[in-house]
This record gives sequence, structure tokens and C-alpha cells, in this order.
Amino acid sequence: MKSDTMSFATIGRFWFPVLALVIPLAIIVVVTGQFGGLSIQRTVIEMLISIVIVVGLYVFVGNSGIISFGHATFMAIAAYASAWQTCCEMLKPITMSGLPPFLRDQSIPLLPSAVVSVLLAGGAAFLTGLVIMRLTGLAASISTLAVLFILNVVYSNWDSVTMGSASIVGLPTYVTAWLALGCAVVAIVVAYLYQVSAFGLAIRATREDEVAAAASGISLYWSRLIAFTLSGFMVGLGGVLQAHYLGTVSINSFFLSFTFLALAMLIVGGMGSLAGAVVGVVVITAMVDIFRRLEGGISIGGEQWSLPAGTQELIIAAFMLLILVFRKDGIMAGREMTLPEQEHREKGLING
Amino acid sequence: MKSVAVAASAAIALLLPVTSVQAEEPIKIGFAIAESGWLSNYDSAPFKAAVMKIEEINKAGGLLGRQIEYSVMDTKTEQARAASVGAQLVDGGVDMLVVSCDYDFGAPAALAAKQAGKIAFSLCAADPKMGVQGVGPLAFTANSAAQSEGIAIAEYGQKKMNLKSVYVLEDLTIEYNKSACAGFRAAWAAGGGEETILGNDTFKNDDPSIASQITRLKGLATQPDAVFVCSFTPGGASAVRQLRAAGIDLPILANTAMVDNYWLNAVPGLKDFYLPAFMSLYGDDPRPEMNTFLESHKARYGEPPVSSYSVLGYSLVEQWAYAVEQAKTTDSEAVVGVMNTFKDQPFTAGPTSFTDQLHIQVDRPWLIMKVENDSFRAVEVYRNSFKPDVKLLFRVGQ
Amino acid sequence: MANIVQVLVDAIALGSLYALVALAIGLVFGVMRLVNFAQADYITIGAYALVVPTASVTPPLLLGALPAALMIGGVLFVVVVLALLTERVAFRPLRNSNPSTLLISSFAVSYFLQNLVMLIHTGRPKSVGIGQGLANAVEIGGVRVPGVQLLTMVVTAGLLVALVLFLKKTPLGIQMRAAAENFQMARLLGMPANRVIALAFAISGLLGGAVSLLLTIQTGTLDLRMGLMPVVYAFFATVIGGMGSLPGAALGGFLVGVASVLLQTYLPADLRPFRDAGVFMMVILILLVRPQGLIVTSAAKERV
Amino acid sequence: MSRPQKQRLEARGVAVAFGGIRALSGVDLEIWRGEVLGLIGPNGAGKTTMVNVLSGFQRPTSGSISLDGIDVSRLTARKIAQAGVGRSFQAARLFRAMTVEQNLSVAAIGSGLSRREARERALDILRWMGLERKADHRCDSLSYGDERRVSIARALALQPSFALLDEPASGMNDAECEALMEVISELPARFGCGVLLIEHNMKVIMGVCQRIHVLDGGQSLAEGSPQDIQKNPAVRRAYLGEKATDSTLAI
Repeated sequence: MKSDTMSFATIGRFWFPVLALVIPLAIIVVVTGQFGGLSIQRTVIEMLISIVIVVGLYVFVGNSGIISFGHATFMAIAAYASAWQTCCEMLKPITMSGLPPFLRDQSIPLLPSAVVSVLLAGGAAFLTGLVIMRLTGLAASISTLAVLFILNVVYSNWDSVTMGSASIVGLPTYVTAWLALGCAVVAIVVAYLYQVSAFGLAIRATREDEVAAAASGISLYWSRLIAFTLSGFMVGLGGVLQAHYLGTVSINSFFLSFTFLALAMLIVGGMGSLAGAVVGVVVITAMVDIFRRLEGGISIGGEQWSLPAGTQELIIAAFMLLILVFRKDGIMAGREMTLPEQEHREKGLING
Repeated sequence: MKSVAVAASAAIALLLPVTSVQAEEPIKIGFAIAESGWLSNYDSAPFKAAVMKIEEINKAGGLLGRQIEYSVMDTKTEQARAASVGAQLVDGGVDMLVVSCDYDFGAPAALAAKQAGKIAFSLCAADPKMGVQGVGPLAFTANSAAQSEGIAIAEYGQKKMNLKSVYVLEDLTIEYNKSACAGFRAAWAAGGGEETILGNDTFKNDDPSIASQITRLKGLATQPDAVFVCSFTPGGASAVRQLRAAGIDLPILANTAMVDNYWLNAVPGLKDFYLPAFMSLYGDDPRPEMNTFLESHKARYGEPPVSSYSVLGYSLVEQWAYAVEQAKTTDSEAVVGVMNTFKDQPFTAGPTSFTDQLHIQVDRPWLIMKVENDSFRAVEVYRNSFKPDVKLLFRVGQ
Repeated sequence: MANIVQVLVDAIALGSLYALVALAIGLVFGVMRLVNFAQADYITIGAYALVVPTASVTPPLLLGALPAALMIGGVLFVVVVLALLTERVAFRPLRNSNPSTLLISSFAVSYFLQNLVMLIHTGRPKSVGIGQGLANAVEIGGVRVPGVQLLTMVVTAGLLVALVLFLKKTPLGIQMRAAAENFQMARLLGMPANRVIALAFAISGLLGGAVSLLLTIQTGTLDLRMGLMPVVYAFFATVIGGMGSLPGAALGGFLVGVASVLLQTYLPADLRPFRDAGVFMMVILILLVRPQGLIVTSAAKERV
Repeated sequence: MSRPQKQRLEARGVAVAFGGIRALSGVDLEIWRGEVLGLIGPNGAGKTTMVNVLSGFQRPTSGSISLDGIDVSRLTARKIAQAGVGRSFQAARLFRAMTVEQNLSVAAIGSGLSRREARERALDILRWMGLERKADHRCDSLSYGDERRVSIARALALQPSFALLDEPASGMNDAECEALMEVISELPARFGCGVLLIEHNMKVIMGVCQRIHVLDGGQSLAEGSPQDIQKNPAVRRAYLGEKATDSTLAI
């Protein structure tokens, strides 16, 4: 333990699960940036934003084992907050007349506004968690669904502030592939540091066995609340990115179909590990992209050939069912990316 | 990407004098519209009509002597996809981008066009934000503002049907209905006084039952002369069926989204149902140009349009092509400059006006239609005199 | 006075509808811990079975063209077969998974079915004019009760009685109750698990078919998402009623239906748009006070 | 006795009823720091229920629990654990997807340590129990015997003032039992804690316990030194019925 080389190896081993995810993503960004068309570049940005969101979702769902249907709520809160601060100075006083004057009559610089939005999402997650983290199991899941519906009803009808169910259009679009990659890396690093921290260990224990965790002095409520809040911050960041990638914010894009897709990504990859969250996003994004192209039509030997529109959704749903049936812990089955030596150690093939 | 080169027959092409190198380059129109997902039902009819107009132009020698090519990409009724395909089409060098019928799903694509300095034209968004104050000075929509629908039917009810009082049932699910209701209330109050709106109630399009709304309506001390339902199918059809089933036989006024016969099965024998429409699909439109359009559509596709929104797509291409011809270029700034001077310019969809502030129609005449013998029938063309101001158009303080 | 009675009728009618859906969800949850979101699509597909599957906006009637008895039988049959099919293909292989996995799988099934309907019928709403006569209002003691409301209440009452009789009097019903209480124990005691679970799905299909018909008669329209809101409400109903408890599910269904109507009726106009938020907040509040729902079954308890 | 009040975990008049069944009625029991108390009794005597009550997983229908003189009857299981009552379970209940070291660290974190300190304590305990080579093994790859030993180690990682061990030796072979007995006997000295040991294996009980408490049918039957209990006729009857013989209860 004393020598420097030893500690270098230790550090390497510690960071390997993160590097094994981050480096391939960076390579994808570089390669598509150099050789890919606009369409594939946009797909990559969307994928990276999804990684921020799904990794954020994973911080709570993966570590606690409780399915949350409510995380789109915090994305929406952050996205709207960012829109209020940065969007459409000309239209704002007219269409969002209910905003407080300091927001209504001016724009706030991008960085502070993004920070505030993310903080707001985390704060909202904390307050929501204070109430519903008292519940366990299905009751907690169903309550997160109720939270999603409540936010949807409120934001769809709070016309003077959210423009109701209409899109807010014209947010500055500053999200590039590099920015999205940067945020995805931050999300992955944060999620990793969290899961190996004392808090992360504690909540994973509650996921494995609530009773044994309580007997070990672990608070179910607090450890879940911390995870819920942290993941609220992270999906909030995802919400801000999405808003400033599309340039529009609309409450209906933070509802059931989005929630389903995000959960599908997490579950296909395997909700038990960070690697699962990332791999799930990559796999589903690739599948969606491929089948969307097939639906759009390709030519084979001069023949136009295309799948009927809507096939892609059927295939995603069927794929998810197959994963659930035949590999119910997802592609990564709860494992992180590990060096072979480390894996053998965990399996008990190497002692010491 | 479906890239369909629509070239006229070789014979015609050969006869055309080739005036410049530029003339050989076709003009490109991109369509970032929904071919799948729920919005595809609204986009497909006007899209087909737009294609028909493009073909007509090409057959007649093209635009500025150049043929028009078009390409379509599917937004899948997703905002992210709309932004992507919008960007891709613009990147592919289109001269004008046609976007979805709905503001929420059209805007992301329109923004991509805006960034490239290209015109974005929505097939039938009824929201003035698809214009200068929302997407920007290069965005237009071929439709009238939703408020105008409410205004037209309110005025028509008061002036032509002699209705003295009304009750408003508002579907809160989408903004379009809220805008139509706002227009209706403003025009009705202007014409007959606030107090003749005997009540307002709300429902959601997917509510399985509006029983409590009906109970409230029936519990009014004085019954109104009519009920205004601002909604869309299926919820709107369901509401009308439930109103009639509860024995409420008052005239029902509605907004344009409830036009066309396809939902009338839900309320067999429906009577006393009125709304403002773009045109009649049933051959009884008093305006001959509409019937010509109907016949051309039948000739081209073997069937009449599925929806009367269709004519908006046709007229969209017509309006843009006209402006391009006047400007003698497809350059966006120049074309917009021409379009902004339209003042009751006669197009197939009706007289059309744009200004540098407003890229949506607020007083284009409507065809009032009513339901009779399980079909919509044209009654008369009506043009509203009450014009929505900016506050009403953006529903400030509503 | 008549007004209050009318409000109560509205409330109970809507509550009945939700109770029917909640019962279907509760029954399946009882035997396999599955909160079946695909119930929404059972309802939708049942209704779509009334018309010929085509992309046409005005499709000709299929089952809807049959005489009433055959039409009802046909719709119920279609939904029961669908429910059994989803059980066999999607849910049976997952039988021993935890409730969260099962819930997610039902989301996937639902997403699949919804997109399948969209592919076949397109996303455009359609209309069917069945049961027009039934929809008309009937005057009872000064209160005009719309026929559909009356029908919903009668059907719910009838199905409730039938279900109770079935669960109390028949051997299979008794086994089903035992399974809901403690599935492992019931299995050890020789309960035929496959049959009981299939039966629960069949009954949920039957209830789903009934709701399809009631909804279609009420609204006259077909829409991809027509089953969604009733199922979301029923979802919350089964949870606040007490997961695994059938009386709880029915009670929860009535509660959310009644709450929804009362909020719609008595909220001031400005707040009425937020009606649903009120109902969902009530759900969270009830859960905070009674995390296991109003009627606690032994199945819901977790032991050390 | 003259030992100070402060150093004991005490149950007074504890009764527990599930529905109509009385699992415990009026049981008094105390564990002192520094001793190993055996809790024995036939199946269904209420031993595990007693451990559940003492560790806060089962609220007594009546009666009270006090820790070092302070009433803890109303505290949650987690609070009691943090107050210094560690326990193991009949089924090991390890966090199966986590490594051995992480399992111990969870309990150390539960007692208020940082991640780094927790790891040190975990490795310390593992080293002491001769398990340090397994520290990085995932628990779902452990042998049965190791599982049981890790579950004890985890209870100790809480650094409890009282450790409640529910049948730690069940399923172990003789050699493993010997090793376990050694560990348990050393606990009081090494951790300064009191130990409550439920065990069916009388060899283990007689080998490590200073005192033994016997439950039968939810009631206290006897308490005393191993020798006293062995001779106690009531205990013999409870275990063996009327025809009890000396040899069957011999070590």
C-alpha cells in the first residue's frame, strides 16, 4: 500500500468502471463529428442527453430499486425554469404575464439560469421526496406517478406562467455534442462517486434487503430521500439540456410516453448498475435510429423498401419484453464494467 | 428520406426555353411533417393537397421557370424528431420548409428553418405564435387564428341566428380550444354583453363522462339559447353525444376542429349543430374555386380530401409561389417582404392578409356549416367584423 | 334537492365505471402481484373490435353491426382472448418477478398494443353509433338519469354481485381468494396456479370488455387513449383501496369517481381545471395516512 | 446483583400477540455487557420473536425494552441499531449483490462512520475472523458457512454494545462450529459487548454461555448457569417430554 505504483493501480481500478463508459462515448462523439452526417450527429447529441437523464433516473431507481414514474416532473420543472429565465424576451411579457417582473421583463445569462434551474429541480425533488419517501414499494411507485400527473395538470393549466399546454418556443439552442458529452461525463462521474460513497452503499443495502439494512442502522427514508434529491438535480440538468437543444419546452413532452422510453432504456440496460443505464441508452437509441431509417425507406438494388410507420415502437416494446423475460436484470445484469481480474475476484476465483 | 423528383413530362421540359444556368436548378420545398403518430391525421390531408399544387405549378412550367422538387421527412409526432428533421431538410438546401399542422410540433422544425434564414410555413397551426412574435419573422401559417373561429361563430349566432344567450363548455386539453373559446367569449360579450354568457364550464378531452358539467348546465335558473362547445374529436363528439342524450336540444355551436362528417356516427340524427369551416367537402360550397379544388383532388387522388383542412395545404403552396413570382427570387427576405404586403389577396382558401406583425389570418371569411341528415351542409359564407387585438390573440390575462 | 340527487347520481355512475376497472386490476394483482397497465388497451381494443380494422376514418361496423346480444358476446370474447393472450405470452414467463418488474412489463405490453392499434386503425379518432337508444335520459323521481349512467350502475352492481357469488360459492373462486391472500401457500395446498391466474385474467378481460361497451355507448367515439384515464384512475383506486383487496378496489374506484365529480361540481370556476390534481393529491394523502390502503389484506403486509 | 444499571439491555414484562396467538407473554430478560447469554427453547417458543422485540422489529403488545436504563420501546429498528443493538438473522439476509467488505461497511456506516473509516473497521473485523481474503467477493458467490460468518461479522461491524445472534451455527459442520464458538467467546472481551445467542446446537450453547434463559410457549421457563439449566427438570420436560433422560441433554 505504500508504493506509488500500487496506488496508481488502485486509482486505475477505482476509476475503471467510469473510464470504460466515458472513453467509448468520447470516441463516438469524435468519430461522428468527423465522419457522420447531420442526422447521425443529432442522434448522438440526443443520446448523450438521454444518458444524463437516464443516469439521473438510475441514481434513484437503480440504487433504491423503486421504480419512479415521476422523474419527468423534475425535468419539466428545470426546463420550464430555464425557459422563464432565458426565452423569448419579446414575447414573454405577453404570453407569460404571470411571471414575477424580474423574470418577465429581462433574460438571465445562460450559465446562472441553468444552475438555478437545476437547483430548482433538485429542490422540488427534495420537497416531493420529503412526503413520498415515507412510502415503500408499490405505494411509493404509484405516488411518483401521481406526482407526474399532478405536475402535468398544474403546468397544463397555469396559463399565465407556463403558457398552458402550448410549447414555449425560442429558447437559445446552445447544446453541442461536446457540451452534451461533458454533461454526460459529469452525470456518470457523479453517479459513480455517489454509488461508492457511504450514502450510495447505504441505499444499495436497502435495495437488497430493507430489513437487514434497518438492522444495520441504515435509514430507509433518509437514504432514499438523498438519492431522490440527487437524481432530481441530475434529471433537472437533463431537462435544461433538452430544452436548450430543441429550443422548445412543452409539458406534454414530459409525460407518459417519455417516462416509458426512459424507463425502457434503464431496464433494457439493467437498472442494477451505472453501466446498465448507459448501455441501455446506447442500445435503445441505436435501435430507434435504425428502425426509424428503415421506416423512412432505404433502397436495396434500386427498390424502395420501407417498414410501415409505427413499426419502430412495436419493436422497442417487444424488445423490452424479451429482455424482461430472458434477461430480467438487463443487458449488464447489475454489473459494472470491470477488469477481468476484478471480476474474478468478485466471483471468488482469485483469493486475496 | 423520400426524395421524389417531380418532373413534368419530358416533352414540356424540352419546350421550355432555358434562360439561365440557375433555371436548371430545381426549387426545393421540404416537408417536416408527421407521417406517423396522432398528428399524421392532421398533416396528411393538407400535405396531399400541397403536393397537388406543386404538381400543378410544375405542369404549368414551374416557378420562375424552374421545377419544384420536394422532400418529406417524418417527425413521428415527436418534438425532438421535428427539430432534427427540420435541421436535416434545411441542411439539404430547401428554399422553404413546410411544417406540421400543430404549433407545438411545427415550431421545433420552424426554428431550424429560422436559424438557416429560411421561411417556415405551417400547414394549419391556428396559433399566432407561429409567426413574428413566436418563432420569428420568417414563420407563417396557412390557417386562421383559433380566436377567429370563435369570433365568427359567436357573431353569426347573434346576428344571423338571433341567439340572445349562451353557455360555454371549454375543453382544456389543448391550447387551440382555449383560444377559440377566448375569441368566442370576447366577441359574444362585445355583441351582447358579458351577462348573456350564462356560464362557463370546463372538461378534458379524455374525460369518460361530462355528467357533472351537464348537471350544472341543466341546473341553471334560465336556460341559454345555445351552447358553445370548443373542443375536438374524440372528446368533442363525446360531449355532443352526452349533451343530446341528456335531452339538451339547444343549438350547439362549435369550432372548426369538429368539422367533417367522420364523427357524426357518434351522434346519429344530430340537428342544430353549427360551426365555421374552411370549405365544404360535399359539393355544396357556394364558392366555385372550392368546388374546382375538390374536383382536382378527386381527379388526382381518386377521392375527395379526408378533411377540409386540405385546402390550407394547397393554398400554402399557392401563396408562397405567388410571392416568389412577385419577388422574382426564392430569397427568404424578399419573399417575406412580398408576403407581408398581402392585403385580402385572393387565394383559394380565401382572401389572405399578412403584415410585418401578423402572419396568421384573423378575419378570413368562414363557411358556416350545419349538420343535417347526418352530414354537414354549407349554409353561407360569413366574415367576422370583430377583430382580435394582440391581447386576445396571445390571450393575455385570459 | 333534485340537483344534489343528480350530482350524487353522476358521482356514483362515474365511480361505478372506475370500480369496474379497479376490480379488474385488483383481481389480477391479487393472484400475481401484477399491476396491469395493459388493462387500458383491453378496453381500447374491445371498443375497436366494433369496427372493421382499416385505416379509414369512417370504417364500417364489424361486431357493432351484430344484434345486441351477439355484439356484447363478441366484444367480451375478443377482450377475454386478448387478456389471456397477454397473460400467456408476456406475463406468465415473468410470474416470479417482483412487482416493479411486472408493472414495467405491463407498460411494455400496453405500449405495444397501443402502437399496434395505431398501425392498424391509424391514430385518428373514429365514431360508432351503437346503443343510441340506451344513451337517452330516463326520468326517475324528478331526476333525469342518462341511460348510460343507469346502465353503468346496473352493470356494475350486477357484475359485483356475480363476482362476489363466484368468489364465495365456487371452488375456483375460493381458490382465487386463497391465492390473493397467500399465493405460495395456496399453491402448496394444491391450487392449480395456471388455471387460477388465467381465470383472473379472463375475468379482467370480461370486465374490460364491459367497460369498452359502456364507454362506447356513452361517448360514441373510439380513440387510442380511451382506456387510459379510466385505468389511471383505477390504478390509484386499487392502491388507496388496498392492494390485493377486492372490496378495497371497488371502494377505491367509487372514491376516486365520486371525488372527481364532486371537485368538478363544487370547485370554483378558476380552480376547476386543476380538478385532477386534487384527486391525485388525495391519493397521496390517503397513502401517507394508510400506506397499505384503506382495506389492509395480509398480502400487503411485509414481515421480518 | 451489584453491576451498574447502565450496562444492560433489558426486557420487562414483554408480551406479543399476533391476532389471537400469543407469541410471548410477560417475559423478563436482561443481557449484561461482557456476558454471553444463551436463549433456548423448543421450536415455537418465541425466541426469534424475542430477538425481534429487542431489536425493534416487533413492537411489544405490552411491556418495555430499555437499553442502558433508557426506554427504547418506541424506537424504530434503525434507531435501536444505531443505539448499539446489532443483530443477525436466521436466514443470513446478506446484501447479495454487494461484496463482503461492503456488507460490513454498510453496518459501520449505519453506526455513523465515514466510508473510509467503515472500510477500515470492516477489514479489521474480517481479519480478526479470518475472512480478509474474501473481502472483495460478492456475497452471492459465498459458501454457506461463509455466508453465516459474514452475517455475524456484519452485526459486529455496527460496533454494538449488544449483539443478538439468531442461530449463527445452523447448518455448520463441527469444525466450523468450533471456530464459531471461539469467535463468540471472544466477543465480549474484544468488543466490550453483551451477546444474546439463540442456538439449537447445545454444544455451542453450553460451550460459550455464562447464563442461559429458557423460553417455552412464549413464557420464561428458567434462567441460570449452564449447569443449572442442564439439571432443571422443567427444562427437560419442555424439551424431551416426560421420558427425559440425562444423556440426551448432555454436552
